[in-house]
Order: sequence, then structure tokens, then C-alpha cells
Amino acid sequence: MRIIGLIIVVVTGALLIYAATDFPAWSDPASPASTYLSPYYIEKTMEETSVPNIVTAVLADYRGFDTMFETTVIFSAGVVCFFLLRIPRREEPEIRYYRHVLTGVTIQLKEGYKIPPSADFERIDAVWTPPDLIIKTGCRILIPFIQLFALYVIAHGHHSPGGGFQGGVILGASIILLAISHDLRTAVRRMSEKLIAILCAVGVSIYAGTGALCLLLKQNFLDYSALAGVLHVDPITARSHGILMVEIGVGIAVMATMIWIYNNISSAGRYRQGL
Amino acid sequence: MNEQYPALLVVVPLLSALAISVAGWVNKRLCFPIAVAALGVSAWSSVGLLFRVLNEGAIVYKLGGWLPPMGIAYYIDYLNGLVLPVVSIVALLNLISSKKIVEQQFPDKAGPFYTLYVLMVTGLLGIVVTGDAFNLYVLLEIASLTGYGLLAMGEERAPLATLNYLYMGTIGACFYLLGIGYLYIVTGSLNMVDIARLLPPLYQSKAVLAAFIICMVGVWLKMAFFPLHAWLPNAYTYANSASSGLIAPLMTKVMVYVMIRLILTVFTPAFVFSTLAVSHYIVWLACIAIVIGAVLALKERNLKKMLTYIVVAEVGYMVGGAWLGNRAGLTGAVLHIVNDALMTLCVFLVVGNIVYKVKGYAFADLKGLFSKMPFTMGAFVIGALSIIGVPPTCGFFSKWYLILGAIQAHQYGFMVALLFSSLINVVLFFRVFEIGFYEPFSDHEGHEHHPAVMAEAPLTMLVPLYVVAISLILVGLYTGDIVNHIVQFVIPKGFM
Amino acid sequence: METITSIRPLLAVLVSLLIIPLVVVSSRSPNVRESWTFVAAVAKFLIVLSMLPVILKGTEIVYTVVQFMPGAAIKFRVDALGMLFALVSSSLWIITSAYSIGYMRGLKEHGQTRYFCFFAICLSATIGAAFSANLLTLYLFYEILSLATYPLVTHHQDLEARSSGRKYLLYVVGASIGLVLPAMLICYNLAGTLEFSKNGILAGTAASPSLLFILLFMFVFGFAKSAIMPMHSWLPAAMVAPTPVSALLHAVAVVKVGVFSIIRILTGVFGIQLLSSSHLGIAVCCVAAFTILVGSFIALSQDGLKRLLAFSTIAQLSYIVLGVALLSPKGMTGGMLHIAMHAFGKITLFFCAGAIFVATGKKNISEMIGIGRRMPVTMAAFFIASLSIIGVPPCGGFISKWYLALGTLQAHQIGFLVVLLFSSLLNAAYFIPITYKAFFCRPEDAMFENKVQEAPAFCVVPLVITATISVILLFYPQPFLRLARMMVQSITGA
Amino acid sequence: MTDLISTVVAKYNYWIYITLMMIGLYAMIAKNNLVKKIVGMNIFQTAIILFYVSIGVKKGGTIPILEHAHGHEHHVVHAVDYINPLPHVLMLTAIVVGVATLGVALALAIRIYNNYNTLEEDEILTQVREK
Amino acid sequence: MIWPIDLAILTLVVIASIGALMVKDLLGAAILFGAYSFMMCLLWSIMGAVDVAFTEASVGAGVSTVFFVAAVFRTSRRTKD
Repeated sequence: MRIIGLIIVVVTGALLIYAATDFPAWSDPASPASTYLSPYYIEKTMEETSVPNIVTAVLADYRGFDTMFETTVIFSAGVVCFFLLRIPRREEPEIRYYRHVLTGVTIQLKEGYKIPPSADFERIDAVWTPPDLIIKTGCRILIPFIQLFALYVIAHGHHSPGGGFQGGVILGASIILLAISHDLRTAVRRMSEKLIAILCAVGVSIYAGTGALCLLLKQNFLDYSALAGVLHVDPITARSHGILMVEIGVGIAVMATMIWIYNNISSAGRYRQGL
Repeated sequence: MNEQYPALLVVVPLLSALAISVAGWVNKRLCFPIAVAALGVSAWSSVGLLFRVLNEGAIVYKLGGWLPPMGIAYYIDYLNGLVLPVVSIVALLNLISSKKIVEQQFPDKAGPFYTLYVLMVTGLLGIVVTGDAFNLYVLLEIASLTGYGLLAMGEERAPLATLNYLYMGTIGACFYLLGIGYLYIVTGSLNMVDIARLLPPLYQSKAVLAAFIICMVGVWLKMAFFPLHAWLPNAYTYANSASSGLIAPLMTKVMVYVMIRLILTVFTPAFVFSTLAVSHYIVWLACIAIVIGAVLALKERNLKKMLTYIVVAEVGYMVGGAWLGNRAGLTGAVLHIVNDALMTLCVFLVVGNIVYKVKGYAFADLKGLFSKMPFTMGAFVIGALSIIGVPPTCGFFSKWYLILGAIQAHQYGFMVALLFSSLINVVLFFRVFEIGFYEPFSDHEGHEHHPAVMAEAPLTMLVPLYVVAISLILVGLYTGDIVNHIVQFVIPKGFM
Repeated sequence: METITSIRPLLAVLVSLLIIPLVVVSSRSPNVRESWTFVAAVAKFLIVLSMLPVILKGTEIVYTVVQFMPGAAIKFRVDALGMLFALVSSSLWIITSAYSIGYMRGLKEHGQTRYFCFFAICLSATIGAAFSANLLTLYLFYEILSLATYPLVTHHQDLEARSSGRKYLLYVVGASIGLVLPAMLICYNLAGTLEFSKNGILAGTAASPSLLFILLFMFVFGFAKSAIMPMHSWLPAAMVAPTPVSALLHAVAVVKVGVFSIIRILTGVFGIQLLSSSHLGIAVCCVAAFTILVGSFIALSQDGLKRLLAFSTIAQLSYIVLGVALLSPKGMTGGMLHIAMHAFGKITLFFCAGAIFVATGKKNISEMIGIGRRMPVTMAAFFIASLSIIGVPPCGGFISKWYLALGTLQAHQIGFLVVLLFSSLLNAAYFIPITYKAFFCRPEDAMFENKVQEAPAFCVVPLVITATISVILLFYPQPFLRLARMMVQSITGA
Repeated sequence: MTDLISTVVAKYNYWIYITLMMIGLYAMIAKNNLVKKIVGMNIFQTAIILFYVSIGVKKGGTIPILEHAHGHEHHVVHAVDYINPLPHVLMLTAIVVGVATLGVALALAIRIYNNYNTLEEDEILTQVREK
Repeated sequence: MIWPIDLAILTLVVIASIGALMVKDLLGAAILFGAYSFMMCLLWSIMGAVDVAFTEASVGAGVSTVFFVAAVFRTSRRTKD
């Protein structure tokens, strides 16, 4: 196997190097890539979409169709993880561990017994779960700021690096952080599985729905200028708004999917015990 | 509305996939109807699209209203006008038949299953309809990811086989992406027609050559063209029959379509067949693929796996036909995309019925099946005859064109390979028939043979099966019209 | 030669397919089922008959079902030869279906519904082949016939049936896919059409003699149903089938379709001029003569009655090929006529074999000493039919043999005349003893007591009918002789 | 000699991306551990992203965000001043596709581990043969 | 003059990738992969692809690594190569 791999790698590499000698020199302003299409984007973006961040404009408008399917890719990845890993929860009695907060004594209750949720007992995953007050409190403080930043990234994608993806991932990361610092149960209590799953679909359908809306407004799919009539703005601004809408959709979808995938992978689909 | 068919084709399944995934959490019984409706709509619009193409010629649909090189455009001509209805109808038929299988195998995951199913169809349709090289990559990834999910749900060995498929598929897709990058760095464009317009001065460039090779290798990986076929048989065999019934007929065919599209539209025939004269070697490779596929199928003692090897051989047919580089060969290849999709669907639906009833697909499980499931086996006979290539089933006519092309291109090796595989197919299928027909052997010669206890598959599985089986014959009878009205326009002018 | 367009050929093909659903539906009540078969058989015969006067007037009936590509379509053309063949097979189907009822019920066979269905398909395919106007249509019906015969051959579904079924497929389907298909495509590539034409579609093309030679033998051996050596050994193996199948299919329909295809190839694809100019006819003649002699010799040494008949069939089929390949008008007439003559004679013999099996369960000749006392009618018919095969008066076989002999003289091929006469002696040598032992054996070594006990009437009546017909054909060989003459005329233009 | 070095340096990115890609490819083919293969797969994909990003680089260009004083007064924009944004867009998509593939691959790996209790391919195959 | 840094980081990236594939512990591999992604993102921000860099920082270096760690935690750290 190693030999075969080596041969394949050498052949492919040789081919690529052979081809690379024919490339235009690196960072050459006169290369076709930088002279054919990109000038149009760079020079026209502002007046056609009034979005200073060209990448966002191209991402969500000129090539918005790609981006819609890119969101769909992420969505389908979430569904696949769920489809493959999730083991439908059966209410069979399980051994539960509780820790007395003040003394730190761990209690094991055999199948079926539980302690009503109260301030002085916390349920834990395993006997060896260490008491980690600092981490928990730290993360509790951290998470809101992370989410705030994420929202900023989504909203400010027009003017600065960022946009739906980055923001969505960061939002998801904040919840994942919660799941890691506390435990999966806490995170799932915050955002139930059903909510996450539906959010995924909703996020993508915001994007696709915006496109379909343009379709219903007698324009081509994803032609945001059609929204002008609805939003009572000129077509240019309508494009900008349309971009914002789809960015929000992307953000929701990506956030939910990231959490979904993490939940399924970290608990191997049992949702009983995370990392 | 009918000028929006191109958008509807893809968007309706997408939106309804989302609806299904929500419905899966609200009320499971809604999933199946939504899926059927969605695929029905896309089937309808694909047929409508085909008729529009027949009337007005090629259609360009600007997504987002941006002009093609700037924005993404759909580009529908006779080639994908022909392939689209096949994809959507095959998917729809298999969906109907897969209802019972889902209920039997993973009832509590019906929601995600149908979601992935419809998403995969969306991806496949998008691949076929798009006119933008990079957009094709994204849709390819959708089809692949959902495909991995669907295939991995099966027997114990399914996840491993699928993971290997995932490695191979990712390499393939990345190679394709890299090839597009090479084209982009020398042309600066991503739109297929635009690239074709910019390429001619660059035919001698090493980068273009490399781009072509990389793209081809990537596509061949995806379509399991020998010697890159190793992932296919296991992945398809161990999957649940609902998924394999969708993916086996469509995935490889769609990739063959992509290959033909790349040859015809992106790297024009002038470059492929004239500038770099490698077609002989590729055709020989296709011959090897056909022979190897047939021989490997011969050594299998297990119906589904045998069929997967036949799929590998059929890929050889189409690649070889496309690379013969003459009119008849290309006609045969395009025709075979349609026919092979139908034939493969037919036999895999049969396997689905058998698995549903008998809980197995090894040869040992097939004993006395002609008396147990006469209708299923009847359809199986039709599908088998079509794969063997017996007139008037459609398999015969695509083989006819392929052999004709081989003769005209003086590629007698390819002709021999085709005939050889037909003969091997006779052996393969009659071996199955014999097991189903004779065994268990009656004790005293013939009289009062083993009493037939009918255990036929439910109607929702039989009806699609028979629709396909009959369509095999009808498509065969109407080959002349298909070729005269559609396929001959696929082939560029002045193409011998 | 004017042609008229009519859907009747298509109807003749379809009629027996249409009753299959009815047969399946009425499988519970055998009488209804068999009556459907009768209806189809009679209807088919009448449709064919209705076309006879038109053909005798010298016109041809043409009908195109669907056009695939220029020069290749599913298309029917009814000419004299096709008419001849169609008449023989459709008329004999009526008789055979009566016979099969007696036979199948007499032996309480299983799966009779399946049996009758596939029988119907076979007949459709046979008529289709007879009326096919081009090579593609011929190939199509040839394949359908091969596949539809398989369940009939392997009717018993036991190990022996499976092995002979395999042999059958290997020879018939294997040869047609492996040899005929490429040959046909090469023809198409050379000539651009597959339409049979009077002076051959390959006539005008730039095909080198060696290529022509290869093509010719790809066809001759490819149509393995004609059982020309070395492609013959499926036929004895296929004798495991129920006797009606052997009778109609392996004496008339299937094997004759093979021979018929070869005639079409010789006359319609290559054409007389081409064959005679490139001396390919002689090559075919040699192969045929070889088959005749070897087949007859092997038949001598057979003990199983049906196997003997099978080898005799192999020999007789080559008579037809030989006659046509002689390329002399009289020879061709004889060959085509022999299709009919041999059909009636040989089907009678098979019927007799079946009747004997039904009545006594005997399969081997050595067990049939003195059977004439038990089954006088059957053995009398057997005697008459064997005379017809040997080719002596008062039987129709005489005429075709006579024409064949004249044909050899006309083509100045004395060698083949010798072959014909010698093989006739061989035929006599293996047929006469059977009848002789059946009737005139010494009472002490007779194996049957002296009381008449025939097979059921359904078995006996048909064989009496066919026997009488083969006698009548001597004195009134019309319309077959007329049809054969017309065909030869239209080919040679003489 | 010097021009060799200059070519090497001039296309350094391309050489490096090829190296990375080959490393990843080799890992995917030759490694025995499934997760290692997945790591290789990601390296493979990021290498391609590196390639695309290298296409977009433009000497003397700045990041593709137009500086502007809130929209209204349109001062003219020169394409040469900004880096080519198109590859960036494409690569955003590619990155997301990469992470999606990663998720699916890991899910499959976990499924396999639950079946065979190992991630080494050869051990799994021996278990399969024993069955 | 930014290129020397560029070259240096490119080299580091290669080293990190090889390390991620060589280390005999899957958890280590995951962490090294995170480092690899992070350096990659630095590289891209140097090349001016800020959005790509941003995405890579959050997706590649962030979430992917978490996924890896989670998966390794659910399966095993053992590896033979």
C-alpha cells in the first residue's frame, strides 16, 4: 500500500509541478485571473450592490447560488451525522450520579431513582467528573461576549471581514463551549435537539425562501432587486438588504448545524454524556 | 411559469427537503408525501424543460439576474435536456418503491432519510443542469455527502465501505476542483461556455493539459472507472436497498454526463480528440474495464455484488463510447446513459423486492424464487435481457451504436470487449435464473413440482418496477426518435 | 414487383401474443385455456391464409412497425418464401396444439399454463422471422425464439433439463450474440442498410473476398438453429423437452427458422451473383454435405428414438442448405420445397414417438420390437412418414429430393448428387428396420401382447392427419411448389 | 543557478501547496488509521484552498474591502489596488465543504468504532474475514 | 517587505502537517492539526484573504479541532502510525 501510495503521489506531484512551471508568476497583477473577471467585481460592486466588502457581495449576490448550496452542504452534513449516529432515546432506567455541591460527596443512585433538581445537588456524568467551578464560571462570563461578537460579525459582514459563516460558527462555538465547560445535558437543556434541527432547516429556508420570493416577484431566482417593491427601497439597496437577509439565514443554519454535529459526535448519538 | 422551470427543477426539491426535515420532527407520516410531491414537480419541470429545448433550442437561465461570466447561469441544451428527465424520473420511481423498505428497516429515521434522499436528487439535478464549473463542484459535494449518509445506513460493513468511498470521492471531487482552479488561473473564468471560448489560444499550455488530466481523473474516480473502481462494489452492496436503488443507477451515469460535458463543452472536442491524441489508450482502458468488470462479476456468489460489478462494466461501455471520438460512439454513450440508468434501476428494484421478502441476496436465498415471486422475477428477466442486449429492449440499441462506433473507429478490441461482456452477462443472469427456476430440485422427475407458495412484494414496490420494465421496452422501440430528435443535436457539427 | 402495405403481417405475429393474458387468467380451467390456444392457432392460420392469394398474384405485402435508423427498422415483408414457411408452421401449430393437449394431459405434466404461453410466444417469433423484411427484424425474432424456447426445453426442471438447457443457450444464444450480431453490424457498416434485396445488400460494396468469406461463415454458424455441424449438438440435447416441443419446434419452427435465416442470408444479403462469382456457394455446399453424411451415420448408431430423429433432422436440414447453396434454380426450388415436405414427415415421426411414449412409456428402439401389433395405426403412420423422409413415393419427400437431384445436375455438381443418394440409402437403413421389427418380428421375441391399445385420440388423430397430408403432397404439391418456384424466379430472374 | 532560485522563490506558494497536497494524498492512501486518513484528507483540501488563495494574490493590492466614507460620494475604484476577490469567495465555500465532509467522516469513523472497537483498518479487515 | 515571513510560515505549515500525520497519538494529531490550520489562516491573512482567514480561524482551527477531539474522545487515542 505504502509503495503504491508513494508511486501515485510521485506521479501526481510530477504532473502538478510540470504544470506549475507554466503558471503566470505568483502575485502577478497581469495574470488572467486578476484581469478578466475580478476587475468587474471590484469596480462595479459598490454601485450595483452598495456593499463595500467585495467578498460578501460576490459571495451572497453574484455567486449567491453557490453560497445557498454551500449552506445546504453544511445542513446535509448535520442531517447525515444525525441519521448515522443518533440512537433514539429509550427511557430505560440508568445509573445516575449526583454530587453534593458543598461537600463534594458523589452519590450513585441505581436504576430508576433520581433526586429532584435542587440547588445543593448537581447531576454529573461520571464518578470522575472533577469539580470545575473556575472553568464553569469563566465560561459563563465569556459566552455572552462571544455571542455578542458573533452577532456583530454577522451584521457587519457588509463592511468588514465576516458574515454569515464566520458569525454562525462563532455562535455555534459559544454553545459548544457551554457543552464542554458544563456538560451536554446543560447545553441540550438550553437548546433542545428539536429546536436545533428545526433551526437548521429554517436557516437554509430563509436563504432559499428569499430566492423563491424573488421568483414569486416575477424576477429570476435570487435576484434581490425584485425585493425593492416589497422593501420600498431602490433596487441597489434592495440587493444590499437581500444580502443581509441571506447572511442571517446562513448564520442561523451554520450555528445550529455546528451544534448538532458536535452533539451527535461528542456523545456518539446517545445524548447522555458529552465530553 | 414555464420560463422558471430551470429554477423550479432544483429549488422545489431543496425547499421541500427542508420541509421534510421539519416534518420529521412534527409528524413523520408527512415526510413521504412531501418527498413524492417534490420529486413529482421536478420530474414535471424537467420534462417541460426537455420540450422547451426541443422547441427553442438551448436555454440559458441567469441566476440572480447576473450575466453569465459574472454570475452563475444554468445552461440547458439537448444533452442535459435528455439526462434531466431520466434522473428525476428514476429518483421518483425508486422513492415510491423505497417507502416499504424504510418502514421495514429504519422506521424512526424516515425524516432524515427522505431529507437526504431529496437533497441528493437536488444535487444530481443541479450537477446536470448547471453551466458553471465551480457550481458543479458544490452540487457534486451535496450529492456525495448525502450519498455517503444514505449508503452508510445498511449492514454492519456498510460504514467502512462508505468511509472508503468518502476518501475516494473526496479525492475525486478535490481533483476536479483543482482542475477548475488550473483553468481559472489560465483563463480567469469559471463559466463553462466562457472557458471554452477562452481556451483555444491556450491549447498548447501545460496547465490546460494538466487541468484536463486532473479533471478526468477526478471524474473517473467518482464514476468508478477501472482502475479506480475499487470503492464501488462494497459501498453499493452493503447499503440498504432503498439507497442503493437511488445511487447505483444515477451517480455513475451523472458522472459520465459530467465527463461528456467536460469533453464537449469545456475542453472542446478539437482539443480532446485532435490536440492530444490519447483516445486510443482510453478506449483500451475501457475495454479492460469492461472485461475486468465482467470477470469479477462472474466470480461473485451474491446477486447484489454481481450487479455492482456489472455497473462497473457498464461505466466502461460509456467511457469507451464517448472516447471513440466518432458520431456513432458518442450517440451510443449518450443513449447508454439513459438506458443504463433504467436497466440498473430495474435490477436494483428487483433486489430491493427480494431483500424485502427474503431478507437476503446471496445466490442461496434465490432458490425457487420464480414460483415465490413470479412478478418480481418477470421484471428481472426483462431487465436482465436489456443488460444482455436482446432486442427490442433498449440495451440492445445503445450496444448497437457502441459497436457500430467501434467498427467505424477501427477499435475492434472494443467491439470484442462489448460482445464478450454480453456473453458473460448471459452466463451471469441465466445462472441466477437457473437457481430461481430449478432449485430446489424436485425428487421425482418433474411431475407435481414443488408447490408454488406466492410471497410477492407489496404493490407499491411492484408498480414502479413494472413501470421501469415496460419503459425499457418502450425506450428501445422509440430509440429511433430519441436519436433523431435529441441525441444527434448533442453531437457538435462537423463531428464525424 | 408491386407491393401493398397492410397490417396483416403484424396481426399474424401478434395474435398469439394477445391470447397469453387470457391463457394465464384461465389457467384454473384447462379446457378454456386450451380452447384459447386453439382460437389463436386457427386465427393465425387464417390470417396467413388470407395473404396467400395476394402473394400468389405476385405482389408483396409490406408493413413497417418502427424505424430505428436508416436501413434498420422493425419491418415486415411477406414474399413467397416467407409465405411458404409461415403456412407450414401456422398450419402445423393447430395440429400440434391438439396433440399437446393429449400428450400433456396423458402424462399429467406440471406447469401446463407456462407451457402453452411460451408455445404461443414461439409461434409469434417464428411467424415474425418468416415475414421479416430485414436482418435486424430477423435477428430480433430469432433471439426471442431462442429465449422463449428455453423454458420449453427445460420444462421438467430437473438436472438433466438444466444441463441440456445450458447446452442449448451456449450454442444458440452464444452463437447469435457472438457471431451474428457483429457480422450484422459489419454488414450495416459496409452497406448502410440491412434491407434484404434481390441481388444482395453486399453486392455493390467494397468488401474483400476474405471478409466476405468470414462474414458468410459467421452467419452460417451463427444461426446455430440450423444445426449445421459443428453447431449441431444442442439439438439432440434439446430432446429432453416434452415431445410436442420436439415435434413442432425441433422439427419445424426453431430449426427451420435457422435454415430459413441462412436462406435469407444467401439470397438476400449476399445474393446469387456474388456467391457464384466468389465461389462461396460451393464452400457452404461442402459444409452441408459433410453434415448430411455425418448426421446420417450418427443416426444409424442411435437407439433412443427421439435422438435418432434428431440426428436425422440435422441431416435433413442440411439438404435444404445444400439445395439453396447450389444456386441452381431447380436446386433452390427443391431446397425450399423440402422445408415443407420434411416438416410434415418429421413432425409425424415425432408424434409417433410421443404417442408410443404416452401409451407404453418406451423410448428406445430396441424396446419396440413387435409394437406394430399393439399400435398399428401409429406405426403405419410412422412407416409412411419415414418413406417421405427417405424420399420415395408415395410421399411428398420424393418431390423435394427429385428437385434437389435435378439441381445438382443443373449445377454440374455430380459429387453432391452422390451424397444425396447415399444419404437416402442411409435414411432407409435406419428407418426401415424400425417398422420391419415393429410388424414382422417372430411372435416369440415380440415384446407386446397381441391386443390393440393406442394412445389417446388427441395423440393419434393429429399424426394420422399429418401422415395423410404428406401423402397428399406428392400428388398435389401446391401451393408450396408454386411458392418455391415464384421465389426462385424472383431471385434468379429466370 | 540564480534564476533557478528565483523561479523557486517566485512560485514558492505553488511548490508548497503541491507538497502539502501530496502529503495529504499519501496519508489518505497509505495510512492505516482511519482518523489519520481523515486528517490527511483535511490537509489535502486545505492545500487546494492555499492554491486558490495564491491565485488571488496581487502585488501591490490590498484586501478586497473598499474604503469609503459611508457610501454616497463614489470616488473611483481601481481594480489594480485590490486583491482578486473571486478565489476568496470560492474558498469560503470550499472550507465549509471541508468541515462538512469532516463531520460526516468522523460520524462514520465512530460508527465503525462501535462495530469493530478499533480504528486500524487492517484489524477491522481481519475481523471482517473472521466473520 | 512581507514575503520572508510568508516563506517562513509556509515552511512551518509543512512541518506542522507532517507532524500531525506522524505523531503516534490521535489527540496530539488533532491538536497539531489545529495548529496547522491556525498557521494556514495566518498565511492567508498575510496574503490578504481576510475573509478566508477569518473562516479558517473559526472553522478550521476552531470547530474542526473540537470535532476531532470529540471524535477521538468517543473512540480511542491509539494509533499504530
